[in-house]
Formats: sequence, C-alpha cells, structure tokens
Amino acid sequence: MGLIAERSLIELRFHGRGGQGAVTAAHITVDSAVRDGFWGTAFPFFGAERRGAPVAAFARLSRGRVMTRSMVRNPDVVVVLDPSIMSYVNVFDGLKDRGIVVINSPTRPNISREVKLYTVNATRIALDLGLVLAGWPLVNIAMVGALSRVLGIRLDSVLESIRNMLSGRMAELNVTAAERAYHEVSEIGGG
Amino acid sequence: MGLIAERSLIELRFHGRGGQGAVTAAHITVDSAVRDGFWGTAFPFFGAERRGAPVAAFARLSRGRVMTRSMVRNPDVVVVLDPSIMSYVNVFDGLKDRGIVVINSPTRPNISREVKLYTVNATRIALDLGLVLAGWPLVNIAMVGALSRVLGIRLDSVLESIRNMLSGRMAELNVTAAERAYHEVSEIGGG
Amino acid sequence: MVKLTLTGNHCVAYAVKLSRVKVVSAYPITPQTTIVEKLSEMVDSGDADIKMIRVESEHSALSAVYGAATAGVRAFTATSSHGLLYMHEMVWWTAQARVPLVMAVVTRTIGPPWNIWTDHHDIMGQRDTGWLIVMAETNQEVLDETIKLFRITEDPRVFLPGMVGLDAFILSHTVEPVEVPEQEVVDSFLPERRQPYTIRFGDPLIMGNIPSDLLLNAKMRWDVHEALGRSTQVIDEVDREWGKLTGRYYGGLVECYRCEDADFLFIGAGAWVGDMRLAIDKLRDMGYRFGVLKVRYIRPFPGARILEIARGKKGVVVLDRSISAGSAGPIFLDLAAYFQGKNVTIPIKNVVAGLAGFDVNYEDFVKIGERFVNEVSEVGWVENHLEFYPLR
Amino acid sequence: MVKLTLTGNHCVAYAVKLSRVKVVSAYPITPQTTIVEKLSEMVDSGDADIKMIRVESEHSALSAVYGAATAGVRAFTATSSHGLLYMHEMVWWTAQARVPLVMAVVTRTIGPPWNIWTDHHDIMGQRDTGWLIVMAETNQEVLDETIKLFRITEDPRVFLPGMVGLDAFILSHTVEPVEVPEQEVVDSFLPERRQPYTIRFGDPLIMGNIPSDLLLNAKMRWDVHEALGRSTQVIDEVDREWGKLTGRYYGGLVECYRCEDADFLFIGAGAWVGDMRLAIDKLRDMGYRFGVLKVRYIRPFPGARILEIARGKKGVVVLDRSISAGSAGPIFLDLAAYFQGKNVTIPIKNVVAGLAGFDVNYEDFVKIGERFVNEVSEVGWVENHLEFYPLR
Amino acid sequence: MEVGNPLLPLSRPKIGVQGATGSWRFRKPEIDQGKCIGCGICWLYCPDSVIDVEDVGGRFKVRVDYVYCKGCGVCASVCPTKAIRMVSEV
Amino acid sequence: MEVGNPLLPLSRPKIGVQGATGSWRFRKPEIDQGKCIGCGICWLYCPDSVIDVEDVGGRFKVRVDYVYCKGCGVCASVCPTKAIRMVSEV
Amino acid sequence: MTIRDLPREKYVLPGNAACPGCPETMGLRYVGMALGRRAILVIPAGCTSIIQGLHPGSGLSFPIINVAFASSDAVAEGVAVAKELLGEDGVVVVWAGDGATADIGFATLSGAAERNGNIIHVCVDNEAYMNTGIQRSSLTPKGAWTTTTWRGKTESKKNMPLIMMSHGIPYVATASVAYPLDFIEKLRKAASMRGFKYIHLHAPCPVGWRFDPSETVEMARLAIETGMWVLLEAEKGKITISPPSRPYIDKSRRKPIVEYLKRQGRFREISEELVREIEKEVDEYWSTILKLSS
Amino acid sequence: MTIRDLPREKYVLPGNAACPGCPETMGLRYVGMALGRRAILVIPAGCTSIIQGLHPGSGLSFPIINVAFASSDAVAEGVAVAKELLGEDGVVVVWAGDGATADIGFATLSGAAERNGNIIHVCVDNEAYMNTGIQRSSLTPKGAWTTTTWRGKTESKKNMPLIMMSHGIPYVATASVAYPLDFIEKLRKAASMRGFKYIHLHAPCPVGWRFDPSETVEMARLAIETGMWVLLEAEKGKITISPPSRPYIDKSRRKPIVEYLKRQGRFREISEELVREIEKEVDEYWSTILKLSS
Ligand SMILES: Cc1ncc(C[n+]2csc(CCOP(=O)(O)OP(=O)(O)O)c2C)c(N)n1
Ligand SMILES: Cc1ncc(C[n+]2csc(CCOP(=O)(O)OP(=O)(O)O)c2C)c(N)n1
Ligand code: SF4
Ligand code: SF4
Ligand code: SF4
Ligand code: SF4
Repeated sequence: MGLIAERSLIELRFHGRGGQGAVTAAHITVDSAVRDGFWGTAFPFFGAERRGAPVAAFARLSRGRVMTRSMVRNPDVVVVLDPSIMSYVNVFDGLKDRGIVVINSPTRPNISREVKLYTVNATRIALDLGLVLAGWPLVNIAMVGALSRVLGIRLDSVLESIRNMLSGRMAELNVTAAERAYHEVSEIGGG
Repeated sequence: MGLIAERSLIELRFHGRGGQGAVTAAHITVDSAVRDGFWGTAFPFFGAERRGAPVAAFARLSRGRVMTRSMVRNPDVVVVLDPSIMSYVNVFDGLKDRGIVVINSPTRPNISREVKLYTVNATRIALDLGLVLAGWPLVNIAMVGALSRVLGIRLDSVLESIRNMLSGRMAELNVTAAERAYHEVSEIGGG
Repeated sequence: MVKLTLTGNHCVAYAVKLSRVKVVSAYPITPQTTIVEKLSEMVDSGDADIKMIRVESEHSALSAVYGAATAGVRAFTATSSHGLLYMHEMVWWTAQARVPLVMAVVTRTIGPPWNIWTDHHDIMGQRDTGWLIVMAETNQEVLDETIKLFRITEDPRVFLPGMVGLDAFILSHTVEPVEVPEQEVVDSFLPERRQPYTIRFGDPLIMGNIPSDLLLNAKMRWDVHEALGRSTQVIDEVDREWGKLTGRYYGGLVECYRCEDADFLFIGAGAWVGDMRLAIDKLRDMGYRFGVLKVRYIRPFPGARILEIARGKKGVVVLDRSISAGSAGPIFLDLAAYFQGKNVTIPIKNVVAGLAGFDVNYEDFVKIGERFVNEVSEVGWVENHLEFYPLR
Repeated sequence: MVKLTLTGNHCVAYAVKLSRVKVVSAYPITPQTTIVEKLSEMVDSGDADIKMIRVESEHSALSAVYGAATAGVRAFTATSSHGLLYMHEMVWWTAQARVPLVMAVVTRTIGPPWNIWTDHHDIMGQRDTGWLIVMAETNQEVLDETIKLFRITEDPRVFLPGMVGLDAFILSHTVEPVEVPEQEVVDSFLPERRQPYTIRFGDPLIMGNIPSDLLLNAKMRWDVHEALGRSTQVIDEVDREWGKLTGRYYGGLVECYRCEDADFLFIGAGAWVGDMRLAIDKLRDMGYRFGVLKVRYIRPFPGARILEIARGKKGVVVLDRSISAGSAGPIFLDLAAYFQGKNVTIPIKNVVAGLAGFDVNYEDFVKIGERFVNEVSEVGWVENHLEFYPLR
Repeated sequence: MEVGNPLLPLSRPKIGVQGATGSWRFRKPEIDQGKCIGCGICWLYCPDSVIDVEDVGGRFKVRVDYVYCKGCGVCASVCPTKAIRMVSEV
Repeated sequence: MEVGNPLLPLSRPKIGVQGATGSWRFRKPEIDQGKCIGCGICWLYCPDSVIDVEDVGGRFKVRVDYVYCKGCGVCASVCPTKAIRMVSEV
Repeated sequence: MTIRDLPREKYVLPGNAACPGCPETMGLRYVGMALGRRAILVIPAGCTSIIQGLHPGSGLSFPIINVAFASSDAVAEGVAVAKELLGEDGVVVVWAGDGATADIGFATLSGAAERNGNIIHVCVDNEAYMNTGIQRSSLTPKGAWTTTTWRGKTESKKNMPLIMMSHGIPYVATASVAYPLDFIEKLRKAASMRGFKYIHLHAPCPVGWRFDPSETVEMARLAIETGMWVLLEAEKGKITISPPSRPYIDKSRRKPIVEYLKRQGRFREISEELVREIEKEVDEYWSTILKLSS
Repeated sequence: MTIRDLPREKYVLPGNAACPGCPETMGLRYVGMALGRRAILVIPAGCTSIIQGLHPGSGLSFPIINVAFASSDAVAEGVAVAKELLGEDGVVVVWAGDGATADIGFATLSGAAERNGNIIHVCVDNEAYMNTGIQRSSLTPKGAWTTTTWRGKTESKKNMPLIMMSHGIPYVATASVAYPLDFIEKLRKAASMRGFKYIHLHAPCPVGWRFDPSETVEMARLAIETGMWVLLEAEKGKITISPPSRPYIDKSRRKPIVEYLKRQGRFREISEELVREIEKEVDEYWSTILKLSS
C-alpha cells in the first residue's frame, strides 16, 4: 500500500532534456498504474523540444477518471532525470509543501527546501547495462522503476508495461534497469 | 417626347449571338438614356457565351433609380440583332401585351403575335460601311440607333455615347451606322 | 465628379486607381475577371500608376499584396468564390498580421456543380477571420466603399484588412450610372498610407515567430475582435466625411429605408436590397407597414445599430443568401444571438433564399412579407424560424 | 476489448485501422503528425491493410481521399490549423459532392504568430461547409467517434463527410486509458461501404458540370442542410447501438453532467469540458447548482436538444474557444440564435477563453461560474453578453 | 440517395446538350461528292463529331449533321481535295 | 498601434532568446591554444556563432562562449590541427 | 495505324457547348479514340468544364469527375489507387488546361509525378486561360496579347515538357491537335505503362489567339513546321523526336516563325526585335533537346 | 575571398533555439556574411521558424517576415516590388526548407520564377520535413527512413536544380554547408543580378539523418566527394561545375556512395540493390549535367 492508494489524485512532473525520454517515462508510469487498476494521464510540456534542451513532462494518477486537462501547476511529485539541469531550471517550482522529489543522483544533493527526497543512481545503472545512445545514458525507464517504488506501483506492472512499450533487447535491458532502480532507490529525508 | 418619357419603367431584352455585341448594345442604350437625364441599368444574360450561340442582354430605363436587380421576365421591348435566331429562340417569350419589337431585317417578318413591330436593315448598313468582323456584320450599334428612335432617346446622346465607348475609326463608322438606322427604322404595325 | 455608366467591376477598378494603390495582384476567376482586366488595361495603357503582379493562384495573389503592404505600400486584390476559398489561409494570416489592405469579392456560389451565379457563401464564410466586410447594394456603393475601405483599414484604431462584396453579375456585370469623384477629391480624403509596422532593409524587426506568453497571444487575437469594435466609430466618421465631400452618406454600418414608422423589417445585405425596397413599397400599399434595414457591414456586425432600429417592431425577416449548413443563415445567427444577448423578444424569421444564383425579386419579397405578417399574427411568434425560399 | 494507454492521435490511428479504411492521405502538421506517422508505421509494418498516398499538401490530401472515395472505397485524412485552412476549398467541395469520408482535425490556433497550441478557430471556421463536426472530450471519445463517423457519414440519409475534432496536445499528445474494441465488434458495427454514386470505368456518369436549373441547384445546397438535419436521428441511433455493443453511450448530439437539477449550465465543447465537470462539483459545494452540457456535435447544431435541457434554467454560460471576430463565439451564436428563434428568454453569457492555447482549468471555470451567478442575480440578466477571459 | 436522385450533381451524356448548335452557324460546309476521295480526314478533325462516315467499298462516305454543325470550317480547311466549301448563311 | 505595441506579433533580436543554451551541452569543446594555428575554420563553421575571433598579429585568437555553446562538436570535427577536443560533461 | 483503324464511337457528342473550331473537343475526340471506354477523366476548371454543357446532360460521354482547379492530379491518383484496390482495370486521365497544369495546379501535378502516381496527365495547352476570357498563363508565349497583357506578355513560355522530364517520370510526350494519329499512339503507349505519364497537347484556340475557327489545324501544323512546337517523347531522360517534327531538326527546313505569328491576332503588335528574340529561344530549345536526345 | 575577408557581425545569435550542429543556422550565418544588412528574409514554416526562438525575442538578427508555408515566393515578390517602388535598395531572400520549396510551395516558387520576380530563393535542403519530426519530402532521397517511410522512401529525390534550370531563370546554383565560401560567393553573385535567382543549399541534419551533431560538415562534404551532390551554377541554360565538385567529374575520383550512406542512421536498412540503383542514378545525373555544360 503506497502513496497512490492513499491519495485521490497525484500530480507529477518529470524533468529531463530533449531526447532523454521524459515523456516516455511519464507514459510508462501511467501505463503501470493503470495495470494496477488506477487511472492516469500523461502529457509532454507542449513545446518545440530540441535535443539537449531542458524539457518537462507531466502525469496525473488517480483512483477515478482524471477530469482536468490543464497544465500541472502544483505537482505532488517531481522526478529529475538529469541532475545537471537543476542549475538552470527550478525543478521545485510550484511543488506542493512536503512534496516528493525523486532525483537521479549518485550523491545526496544539496536542497534548501523541505521535501521528501529520494535518490537513485540511474546513470550508473544505465552505464552498467550499456544503455547509452549517442553518448547519452538512457535513464528514463530506470527512473520509472524508482518512482514506482516511491508511489507504490507494483514492480510487475512496471515490467509488463516496459515489455509492452519496447521490444527486443531494449525491453530487456530496461526491465533490468527498472528492477535495479526499484531496489536501489533510497529515501534521504527532508533537505 | 417618346416612350421613355411616358413610362416610369421600360424593360428591354436584346437577342443576338455570342460575339455580336448584344451586351454593348444594351450598355449604349442605357448610357444614351442617362445622357438624356434618365436612369438605366443593363446586364447580360449570365451564361457562358460561345461565339455564334444565341445570347440575350437586358436593360431597364426609368425616370428614377432602378431598384430591381432581378432578371427581366416580362420585357416591354425586344430587340433582335439577328433574325436568323428567331427560328431557334422564342424572342417573344414573356413579352408584354402590345409589346414593342425591333428587328434587324430587310423584310417584314412573319409574326403571329400582336406586337408593335419595327424593322431596320442593320445588316445592310453594316455591310455598306464595311463593319464586318471575321465574316460577321457588326449590327449592334446600328440597332441602338434604331431603338433610340423608337424609345425617344435623343440621337445626339446616342452618338456621344458611341464616341465615348469606342474610339477611332470604329467609333466613326458606328456613329454613321447608328445615324442611318435611326433614320431608316420603320414601324410595321402589329403582326 | 463625372457621371459614367459603369459595371460594378469597373467601379472597383476606378476606385483602386483613384485610391492611388501601388501594387495589385489578382488571379482571374469569373465573375471577378473584368476587374483584373480593366486594371491591366489601365496599367498597360499608362492610365494608372500601378504595379501588377500576375500571379499563378489566389493564394499567391493575397500573399503578394500582403508582402507589398508589409513592405509599406497600398495594395489591393480581388477574387470570388473558389478563388476566395483557395486563399483562405492567407485571409486569416493577413488579419492577424494586422496589415491593412483591401480586397474586392465578387460574391459567387461554391461548387460542385460548377456555377458562376451569385450567392453569399463565399464571403460569409470569411466572417470569422478578422476582416472588415462591407456588402454593396449598388455600383455607386461599390466604388464609394472601396475608396473608403482604404481609409478605414489604414486607421490606427483599426489596422485590419477589409473586403467589399458585390454580387456576381447583378452588380459586377450590370452597368448603371455612377458618379466618379475627381482625383483631387479622393486625394483630399485619403491620407498617406499608414500601417502599424513596416519591414525595412537594415532594421531587424521579426514578424510572426512563436509567442512565449500565450495570454499575450490570446489578447492579440482578442484585439482583432476589439479593433473591429473600434472600427464602428471609424466607419461612421468616414462615412459622414465622404457624405460631406460627395453628398453620399449611407448611414455608416446600416442603411434604413422607411424604417421609422414600420411595424416589420426586412433585413438583408447585398444587391437584392433594391428589390426589398420595391417590395416594401408594395407591401405598404397592401397595408403592411414594412421597412428595409440594409446591413452594410457584416463585420463588424452592427448588432447595436440594428437593435436600436428594430426595437419595438412587431417582427423582423432576415434574408440570408447563404446558410451555415446545419444551423441557419449567418446574418440571422449574428442578429438573433445579439437580440437574445440583449433580452429582446421580437419574432424573427430567417428566410434563406437566392442560393446558387436562383433569381429572387420584389414579387418574391412581397410574398415573403405577406406570409410573415400572417404567420406572426396567427402564431404570435414564428412557427419555424428558418425557412428555405421558395418552399417546396 | 483491450485497455491500452494511448494518445488521442494514436486513438485516431487505431480507429482508422479498425474501420478498415482503404486509402489514407494526409500531410504532416504539428500536432496532427503522429496520426500520419502511426498509420505509416502500421502500414509499413504490415499491421494495417491501407494504401497511403503521401501527398505534397493538404489541398491534395483531401483531394486524393476525395478521389478514392468517389471511386468507391472508404477513405480518411487528418489535419490541423493551417493545414485545414489550406484545404478549405476541398472541404466545401467534398460536402457538396455528397461524398462520405472522414477527417480528424487536431484543433490548433491560427497564425501569425506561429503557435501550435489549441483553440478552436480552425475547426469552427469550417462550420458552414456542410460537414458533420463532432468534438471529443476524451481519447476514448476520439476513438469511438472516429469509428462511428464512418457509419454515420455513409448512411443514405446523410451522405456527407464528417470531421472529428480533438484538442491539440491536451488530447492529441496526452495518454490515458482507452478501451480498444476488437476487430469483430467493429466489423459487426460497420456495414460495407455505401455512397450515393461511384465513378466507374465504362459508365459515363458526369459529376459536377454546370446546372441549367438554378432552383434545383439551390435545392441541392439546401439538401446539404437538410441532410445534416436528418443526421440527428442517425447519430442518435448509431450512438445507442455503439452503446449496446461497448457499454459507452454518450447521449448522441449532446452529453449531460448533472443537468437535471441544475439552475445554471456551462455549455461547451472539446477537451476542457472535463475541467468544467470538476468546476461544477466545486460550484455545487459552494452552493451554486451548475450542470454541464457538452456539445458533442457542432454540426448538425443540436439547438433543439440543448433547448430541451436548458429550458427553465436560470442562466447559461456558453464557453467558446474561438471567436467570430466582430460578432461573438460561434457556439454562442448558434445557440442564442436558436433560443431567440424559439422565443426562449434565459440569460446567456458568452465567455471566450483559452484562445491561442492559453491554459484554462477548473479553477477558472469556478471563477467564471461564480461571477455569472452574481451578475445574473444583480442585473437580472447579463450586463454584457460577450466577455473575454481572463478579463483585463 | 442514389444515382438518379435529382439532388445529386450528376449528369448523363446527351446529344444536343446545348441545343441545336447548327443555329450558331453563319456558314455551312457543302461537300462536293464528286471531288471527295473518301479519305475521312474531315471526319478525323471535325471538332464536334458532326461528320459521320460509312465504309463503302473501302472508301468513306461522308455526311454532315447540319442540326449540330457549328460551321467552323475546319473540315473545309483540312480536306486535301478541297471537296468541302463553306457557304455563307448570313 | 505601432511598433512596440505588445499586441503586434513583432520581435527583436536577442542573445539568449532560448536561455543559456550551454545547459543543453553534455560535452564541451576545449581548445588547445598550443595546437591552434588561428585559421578561423572553427569560427566559420560553428552553427551557433558562439566562437569569437580576434585578429592578433595576422592570426585568429579563438574563444568559445560557454554560456551558449551547445556542445555539438562541429568545431572539433572541422579543426585541421585537431586543436579542439570534446570533453564529456555528463 | 491509319484513319481507318480508328474507332468511330462518339465521346464528344454533337451539340456540345464548345466554340466552333475548338481544339479541346478535337483533343477529347482523340482521347476517346485512343482509350475509349477504358478512361475515367478528371477535369479541373477550364473550357472543358463549359464544353460539357448544362446539367443534367453532358456533351462528353466519358465517366468524368469535374474537380476544383488545383486538385486534379491528386484526385486522379486517389481514383487510380482505389480502382487498383478494387481490382477494376482502366486508365485515369487528367485533362487539364495550361493554367490548371502549369500554374495553380503545378504543385499538385509535380507532387503526383514525384510519387509516380499511376495516371496520365494531358495538358491541353491553348496558351492562356480561355475559360475566363483569355488571360495570361505561364504557358502564354512571349509577345502574345491577352486581357492581362495588353502590350504583350514580357516573359517566355514556361517549358513544361522539359520541366516534366526533369522530374524523371517514366514518360513525357508532346503532341499537337494537327497530328491526331501521333497523339493517339502516344496516349496508348502511355496507357500501357505504369506510373506517371505526361502528355502536352498543343491546342491553338481561335477565340483566344484571334484567328478564324477554320484554321485550328493549320495553326497547329504551322507551330510544328516553324519549329515553335516540337513533337517528341522522353523515356528515362532520353529524348526521341517524333516523326512529324523530324524534318525540322534541320533548321533550314523550318518555316520562318513570323509565318506562324502573323496569322494570329494576338501577335498583331509584336515587334521585329521580339520576333528575333523568340527565334533565338526556339533555337536554344532545339539545341537543348538535341543534346538530351544524344 | 578568404575567411579573413568575411564580416564578423552576428546574424545568428548565440542562445538561439536550433538543435546542436544545425545546418540551417550554419547556412543562415553565411547568408548574413554574404548579404548582411542588405537582406530581408521571408521564411515559411520550417525549422527556421523555431530556430528564431520565442517572441518577443529572436535568435536571428535580420528583418524577417515569417509566412504561411506555401506563400513565400509570392510574399517576397510583393516585398521586392514594393521596395523598388519606394526606392529602397536591398535584397529579398526566401529562406525555405525542401518541403516549402519543392512540395506545398512549389507552384508559388515556379510562378515567381516564371514571372522572373526579383528575389533570391534559397532552398535549405535537409531532405525531409524536420520541423514536424522527420517526414518524407519530395527531396528525401530514395531509400531513406523517415517517420512516413518506415521502410525507406521508394521514390527518387526530385531534381530541383534541374527543374529550376528548365524554368530558364537567370541564375541557378547549388551549394553546401561544407563549402561556405562557395555559397557566399554564389549569394553575392545572385544579389548582383536582376530577376529570379535560385540557390539550393545541401544541409545535412543530424537529427533527421541520424548522425552525431559534430558530423554535419563531414556529411555535407561526403555528399560532394561521393558525387551524390554536385556544386554547380547555371546561367542561361549553360552549366558550370563549381571548383569543389570539379574533381568528381572524373568518376574514379569519387568516393564510393556507401561511405556516405552508411554513416547515416536513416539508411541503416538500405539494401545493396538499392545502393546500386542510387549509384546508377548519380551517374545518370552527372551525364545529364555534363551534357548541359557542354
Ligand atoms: C481556385 C480557382 N481559381 C480560379 C478559378 C477560375 N478559373 C476557372 S477556369 C480558369 C482558367 C482555365 O485556364 P486553363 O487551365 O488554361 O484552361 P482553358 O480554359 O484554357 O481550357 C480559371 C482561372 C477557379 N475555378 N478556381
Ligand atoms: C499549410 C501547412 N501545412 C503544414 C504545416 C506544418 N509544417 C510546418 S513546417 C513543416 C515542414 C517543413 O519542412 P521543410 O520545408 O523541409 O523545412 P525544415 O523543417 O526541414 O527546415 C510542416 C509540414 C504548415 N505550417 N502549414
Ligand atoms: S464546319 Fe466544323 S462542325 Fe461543321 S462539319 Fe465542318 S468541321 Fe464539323
Ligand atoms: S561545440 Fe558546437 S556550438 Fe560549441 S563552439 Fe563548437 S561548434 Fe560552436
Ligand atoms: S475558348 Fe478556345 S479552347 Fe475554349 S471552348 Fe472556345 S475554342 Fe475551345
Ligand atoms: S531538426 Fe535539423 S535542421 Fe531542424 S533545427 Fe534541428 S538540426 Fe536544424
């Protein structure tokens, strides 16, 4: 029994860079939750993404149908795929009080806000598995693994969803990545 | 003092063939009447004319502004530029009782309707003057000359109008044609 | 002032020349063609100092005059029916670019089947785009409104393009007496070209890149609507001034004929208003006190002006020469919705007639008027607010 | 029935495939592109038995599917914004040719400035053309309506083309759970292709030459309007049957949420209706009894159905995501004019919001609702029936 | 709604769709059967399909349908033996 | 309504219109001034105008504006003396 | 093939709405003779829209889709694709004027050509917009009067055959109403090939060019004999000059160009200088096509 | 001209919205270097619309009219005509992608060319619709993957330079982002001529072609070295091969075409047979242009 079962609506924001798969991460998150019997929507920040530029994606998870279609203005959860963008983008913008932040980071980041902080070294996982495209570690799916643990989505649902969305070797590598991240994610406590 | 001054509205229909200038005839008729202080409108039958095909044009003459813009359904006056089309087209269609008919014809045509009939040999006039284009005698302006007499439009107004609309040799030949037709037109009486 | 007998299309050409338009680009289509031909003739004979761009389509025609206008000169185009539809994207574009320019639309129905006769589907289909739209009843009005539109569209309170509509054949190809003003009169009336911005060599001004502030962008769009609102006053001023100069004042957004003491009104736009005038004279002879309210401006829609005049009447017949299929005639929609918005309850009947060029004249209007009075007095309202004429 | 999480655009692609469309032709434009891409992928992977014509423009896209449809097969296209404007001539053409076909329109605002976000100017601008127009609120509805449209447009009582509108990004690119029906279900629902005539080799049938009888031609045009009228029943039947097959019945032309006991209604179309639902729940908590009436079909305009539901209410707010500049929002115009025609006096407020993609959510609707109730109770009517949101 | 419904914009082929187009004529082709060698060239070029040919012993017998002949004169101009003469009807 | 009115769709040139695009980078060009022969080829090809050159005694002195350099690596690939090396920043 | 071999069924019916001496009806008759009941015609706005006469009759006896001005090749490709899916066999022909082909419809044409859509496009080239009353098109020749070029067009005729060859389509041919057998053979050849076929038919129009309607064929023939118009075929970038034009490879056998120009009212006011310019352009064109036929 | 002679003013500003390694910004920088403050740019929808970044700023420092996709050459001609009337001197440049040039906007382009409108049209050819996410255009080469040709495009790249030469305009040239000085010289030459000038700029796009952004210039150069793209100029129908391509007139000096193809992700699944077909087409193209340069 995790967060997802406790709240009627969870709003999430994913931060990454163009080409890093933040939208796919949001999609798989929703798809997994749906497999667990929840409802969800996911959508990109509607802009012209360029490879490498900071981008955001959004998701909403809920017990019943999600009615609102507007932008997520005050997320409950923020997922940071790429910690380096934190020096350019205020990833905490609008985050609810005592909100949850899941960061891809090898170390404990320095955060001057009261949040529930989780980290996982998704980059390490990706590099270990050889999940690299054009020099970029592919961390997005690993982050979904970590996030699912935080939210209380069943890991099996996540793995099913990955296998459904991807195929072949990419699917299997990402399944492994998600599993590892699921287990390696750790809570750091307020910053 | 002719017909034009007597009636509040005179509706005219001109019959000819595509290329024969029925529209121009209607236009000059109106233009001449306007020079005499009347109001008038003239318009073609709105169709895709082909050279040689029977066509019609319309005009309305009036003391005050002509308000209606609809087709002339019941003309007071019918002008036939080319008698040969009378075997294909019912030029009397809708003509008002005791309506006026002005025909380009060397002879008295056989007409089984009660009309006020005028004829003028406009073809002869055109051929005499060498008003011929691609084998066709140009009778349209001569017919305006004849018509103006019937309606009571001043010949000077017609000649002015011709000179204004056409230029050079064509203007002068047509002025002569209109003058001749004005003087040569003759009333035949009911048919 | 010379009095000439001119077709509606030649009136357009004269107006364009008198307005000292610098660039014309247009593509032939029946029944607009004689506008382009006349202008070409004027240009080629040295009679008009205009540069013609003889484009390969209507989309390009409006694009070319848009380019010329953005670059700083007065520009004009003309089209009809399918031509208007083909340039539709640019119709939207030019309004939102806030570039003043003028277009004549010879209103013609839309195919298939191919059909060159008048109805108003083409021009009414542009009523969302942000253009001013004025419909002419007579050739004189065609000439006058074309000239005035340059002044109105170039007014800083407006800065939008505008179109003048004239009915296919029954104006475009019909000659009637027209007073053509002297060049000096028009010169005194039309100021130098004004526009909100001009693209110039050496001045890096960028038009049209993606907005960062969507609310600001929404406000840009709303300002197109507001500018149309502001234009109502401009139209009034300009119409009055033209009236003073020429003696021809049309009443601004709408024109009335025997409205004051009328119980019932015909409301419509375009050339057939002449037949409405005749019809109401007959209807009055028959004991029905009708008046005619001519909607000159379709955009801005003169709801307030119409209401002022219609308030207190026993009934109104709105005659539309097009239909927004699946709803009703567009003038009716604008008008009835406006009345609803002001909580005015007058029976309004929408008669859709004259589609596809089907000829409608004063006799038809007499029938329509008579029927309407009977219906209203029997039912107390209208049985069916939308009717096709002639009824099957 | 499989439950998948899909974007609105992928729902369109699935629906097209399930409807056994034979020919697809479309031209890329953001945010429609992923429809074409997905279909291309399905075709190239052998997943769908469709022939794609990869044209060079939207005018040609609609032309190509028009040709295919006239020749006898089920055909589909999709576009958005400027693409829709660019094919505008063919939008008119296909309706008057009476050729059933289906188009998805990802609603996007119109430039300049370039802007890819949603509003409804593009699709609402087609409301005169004779097409059926249905607006979706959810991805499920996108999928369902696309399938149903084939059935409705190919019904002999209708025989007109139809478009389904889905909001840019907030449907087109948003994933949510969708039930995708089995092929057999769709097969049992959709009959073989029917159309009023088919061009065949060896059979000299001529489509579209000039009419001799203008009244007959006028009646052809009127029949487009009448066919839209007839489609109301077809839509109802089809929606019920689909409901039986899938458990998803939407109410035909309109859908209601808490309308019965409401004093006030929000009326609107498209994706933002979800936020209206949320808003009225909150408004009810605040003591204002609101309901939501979702206009599913823009054409045929469901005036009668809306009136049935709205009759007796204390007030109505019509939310338009576009404006007919110089008049008012198009849904408002259709609706208020209809009410006027039926002599129904309910205060109606037209709020034009969400232009150019400006985000509007349930909080905004709460504000709008509250303000409206206050205004109506103070003024007894509305002060100004047209308002831009957010107010300056 | 199906083929035959008058509200559909459909037509069928019809001889004389524009009426008796012979009335457009102001000159008329007359064939001198003596000069005619039956080559069929006039038939080949007549823009209006109003020349009909019949095979008679390896030669074409040529006939003009004057109800529809518009009098263009193309037949006369292409005839290699000048067997066709355009005669004025004005 | 004139230039400057916010309701007109007009823009003016601006450095950094898309923000500090250096943040897009995951690798960084480092110039080995020892190897650099000052030919200016990197300046010529840099797609983003973020290489600035200064004429110093008939040779170009080259400097990268890292605030905006997107790290594409074009400069490195065109440098004839391989004086530019792309260094990972991930 | 001789005249005797041609079918006699009428596809252009007597009593249609064309002008006397119309080159378009001539051409349509040849399309009927070449393809007969195998053809569906797609016809954009132009004189042929009128020629059909008034609904509910038609002066043409083909299956016809009249279509919007700029849409024809796309519509035709749609028809062709559908017919192939339905297993119905025949030839889809776009019959389009010079305006529909080379101006407003040019992107549509070029797009279908690039996709190698399986249709035949026939451009019936009367060198102006005749249907709307003789306005300039991009295929109007230099110096010609039209109602939008009162002092003669200042630009040269766009070279559509060459442009279409540059599209690399399977078949490009030129034809003339004066050489019906040549045109019919080319149509049949095109119909036997798969992919996009372009045939450009030279069609002198008495109304627009201002000559007597009896001279339509003569005028078309003069265009060949003066070398102003060249009959050819191009397959895979290789040009073959067709028999009627072969004699005129030898410039000395060509008639002087003025003989063609002076017969037409539209060139009445052409200057000698312009005539020389046109002569030069004709020579250049011949030299280009001869290069490409080597 | 050497690098040293080039102006240093920035027309493409740092911090614009282009992808890393973008060939379009490269090209725009050369336009700035060639024409500087003399240019007004007319830009249809495409990547360059995005590259400018968000209102009210712009990453490009030219006077720019962004225009509807199919309208650019007509808008540009309107601007040019107006500026001439106003007596303001400068160069109006259409900067359009391959889609805007050769597909939806082709009739507009061709029309302006036929009228000999006084503008320069630069086609920046990245061989697909990149702005909307890599869809096929008529200039996408045979065999290339795009999101609308998952198994590779089956048709050949439309030959725009040849087609524009067939328009008989005063100046046609091809260029490449790998040869900036050549491009700049051609732009300046075009700017010095009156009438319609067409320059086709080959612009390899890392995003759409699937190669590392550092390789943009390399890829462009390989196109020249393999003979896939030929730098040339054509004036009055006569072709001159430009210096960078001259060595490759000699086929033996060309690199094998696979060296170019295999470097790009979009050709990953191309068959050997198709490669041979492409080779054949390249040879044919060379033979055509060599004929026309003689
Ligand atoms: C979009 C659009 N623009 C203009 C027209 C008007 N129009 C109809 S036919 C025609 C000219 C046709 O010229 P061409 O293609 O050369 O054929 P021709 O009439 O000479 O046979 C024009 C301009 C139209 N129908 N549609
Ligand atoms: C009428 C219309 N159709 C479609 C679009 C969508 N669109 C915008 S840019 C683009 C592709 C541009 O491709 P190209 O011209 O090759 O330029 P690139 O993006 O590659 O620079 C498309 C299809 C549009 N803006 N307008
Ligand atoms: S005159 Fe013309 S229409 Fe009559 S038969 Fe001869 S060619 Fe045919
Ligand atoms: S990496 Fe790219 S953007 Fe950075 S300096 Fe080098 S070429 Fe310029
Ligand atoms: S104008 Fe010319 S092409 Fe058109 S119908 Fe008449 S003769 Fe034929
Ligand atoms: S997609 Fe290609 S052409 Fe477009 S901005 Fe990115 S790199 Fe440049």
